[in-house]
Amino acid sequence: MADQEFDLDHPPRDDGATDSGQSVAERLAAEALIVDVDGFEGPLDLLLTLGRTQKVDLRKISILQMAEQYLAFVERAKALRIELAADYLVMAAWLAFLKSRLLLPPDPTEEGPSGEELAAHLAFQLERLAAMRDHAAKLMARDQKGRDFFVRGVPEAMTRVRRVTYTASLMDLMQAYARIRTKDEFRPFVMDRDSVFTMEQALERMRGMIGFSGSWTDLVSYFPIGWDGDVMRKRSATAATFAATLQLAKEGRVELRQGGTFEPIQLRSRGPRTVANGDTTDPQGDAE
Amino acid sequence: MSDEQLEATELRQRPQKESLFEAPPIAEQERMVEAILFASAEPVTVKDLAARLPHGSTVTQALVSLQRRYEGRGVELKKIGDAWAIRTAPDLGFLMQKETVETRKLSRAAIETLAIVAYHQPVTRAEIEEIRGVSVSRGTVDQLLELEWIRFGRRRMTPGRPVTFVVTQEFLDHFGLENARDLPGLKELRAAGLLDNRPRPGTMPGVTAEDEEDVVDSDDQDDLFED
Amino acid sequence: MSDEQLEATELRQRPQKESLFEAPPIAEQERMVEAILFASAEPVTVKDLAARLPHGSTVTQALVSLQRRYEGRGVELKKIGDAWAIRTAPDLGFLMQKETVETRKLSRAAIETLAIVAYHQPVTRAEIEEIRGVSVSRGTVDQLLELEWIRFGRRRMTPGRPVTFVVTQEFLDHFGLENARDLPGLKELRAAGLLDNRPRPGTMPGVTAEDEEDVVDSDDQDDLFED
Repeated sequence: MADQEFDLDHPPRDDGATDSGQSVAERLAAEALIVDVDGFEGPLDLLLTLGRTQKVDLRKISILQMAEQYLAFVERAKALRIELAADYLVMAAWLAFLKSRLLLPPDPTEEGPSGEELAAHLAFQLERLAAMRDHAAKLMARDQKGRDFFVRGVPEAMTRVRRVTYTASLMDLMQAYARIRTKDEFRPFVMDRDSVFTMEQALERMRGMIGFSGSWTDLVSYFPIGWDGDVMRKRSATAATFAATLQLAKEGRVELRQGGTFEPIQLRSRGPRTVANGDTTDPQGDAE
Repeated sequence: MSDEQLEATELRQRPQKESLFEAPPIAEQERMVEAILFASAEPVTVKDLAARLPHGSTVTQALVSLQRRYEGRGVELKKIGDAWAIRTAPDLGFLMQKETVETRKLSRAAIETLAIVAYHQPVTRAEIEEIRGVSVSRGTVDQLLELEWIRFGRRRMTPGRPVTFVVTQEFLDHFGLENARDLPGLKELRAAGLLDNRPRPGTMPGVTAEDEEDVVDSDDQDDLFED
Repeated sequence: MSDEQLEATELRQRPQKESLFEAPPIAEQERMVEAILFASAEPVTVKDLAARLPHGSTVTQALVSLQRRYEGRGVELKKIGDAWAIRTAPDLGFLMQKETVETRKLSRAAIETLAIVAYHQPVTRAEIEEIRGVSVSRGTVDQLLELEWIRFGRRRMTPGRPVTFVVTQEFLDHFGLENARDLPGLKELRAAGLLDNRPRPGTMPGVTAEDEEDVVDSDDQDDLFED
């Protein structure tokens, strides 16, 4: 492991000047960093800078050496009463832990990753950050639009001609008009029935009237007022009234008679005679 | 000193350093002219081109050569005044438009308003509102005006001199009518079974007078339908 | 089958169902593509081109032919993602001081963040922070979003469903990249394992979000970067 090698290669110098056993060089380096602490983007950035001072491939970097440099930096900052952001201190604590792991023989009872694993991961992080920085630089060094190559100076805006055609048919128009003009008198669609007297109407009319006629009365006299003049109306009234009398005869409420073909049809009330079921009625052949 | 002056100065100075080299070959000059004209927001004068190209370049020759190269292409090199620009070939202008045709049904308010104008013209806005029973939004009228289906008619000679609306020839063409008088009257509509007489919720079906038309119908309508 | 081949197939199939008229000759199609691309400052997608050309046109063929025609010229036809654009030849940039747009200088944080998004996409904010070792300020991301160099990608299917960031077509266009696979040094970075999302030792495998992310991440990245 590089860190062990480092320790062998660079034993702490015995200059006696520091209580923490750091070299003058490290102290100077730490002081130099202090000056520019604001220039670093966090602990990882600082660590990367420290790692670079080793002037080796990042893969061969001595994490231990770097950790020591970092800790020296933090110590120095404390001595100079420089406020360090919390994450610098968190990193310092973590590196102190890492350092102890790297220096002490592994404790088989202890759980968790080994110092080497942690160091390797930190090395990976540093290498990855360095790689991203290199490649960011490569990216920015590419030919860039608006700097090295250019777009069309007079782009012709694609005119989007949006034509909305509104459709309305003559039918729509007429229906709309009809809708407006009839909106307060809507009724179900029926054939125009100005000249139609329905059997229901006839029946209703006759039910109210037959009670009063004990004698034979001409069918025509049951026609509603105003329905005996116009041919169409008369025809309709005749048919309806006749049909109604048949119904009433069937119910046993009237009797019908007719002198002969095309003779007037006469009817009279059967009075309060028992109203039987429909099927008891006599055949009304005489009416036919 | 403006940027342009600066540039010009630089360019003037460049030959001194660069005149050791020949002006670039004409093909290269052509490339340069092409790139400049492409990227420039405005037509570029020959003078300007000359200032931007390396010293000793024969701009006019490059332009002529480039123009020939673009002959019959989708874009062409055009002289505009004393400046040059690359422009879309005129016959391909249609590609620069994207026409989307949307067909929409006219709103109920619009069709009703249109119908009233058609049946009652000339008609004022107040009259339209009276017939429809609701106010007519400005947008509805504007839309019909825009469609050129209605237009302003003469002002009514009544207090306030309100404008009237009438239908247009465009309207008649669209609906296949010779004349607004050709529009069937209400009775004809009903007789033809065109009346959509489904009762609306809340309206009680009932027997009513058939001739209400005449009551509301103004003289205008008579004008229209009775000849 | 590559995208281009696929496109070509699709386009060849169109005439059979859609064209009542003959498609214009390929030379004419090339002119049309040329005109459209010249007219647009933005890259135009193959789909868009196909929509604007007459039915039955073989856009891809026209593009390839046009690209060949502009080889070595002052402007060139460039493929950007699934779109195409005409751009001036980069070697002529020196002529264009006039056209140069003053770009806002990007902070180091922004440049690094951009690179991380480009090389690691789709990437979450937490991952960017993990790589940079500092929190990413809102402003940095906003700036990149504003430049339209990055955009939101799909959410990561991990607890919290964090949003991811990916680079845009504008990014590719700006840096003259045909697609994200062409990023400089991408292969080497991958080979060196530097694009891995390696969890910190001691985090329990299979338990942490990071780990799950790992799985999804590699899938997504394969989609993006591997043919």
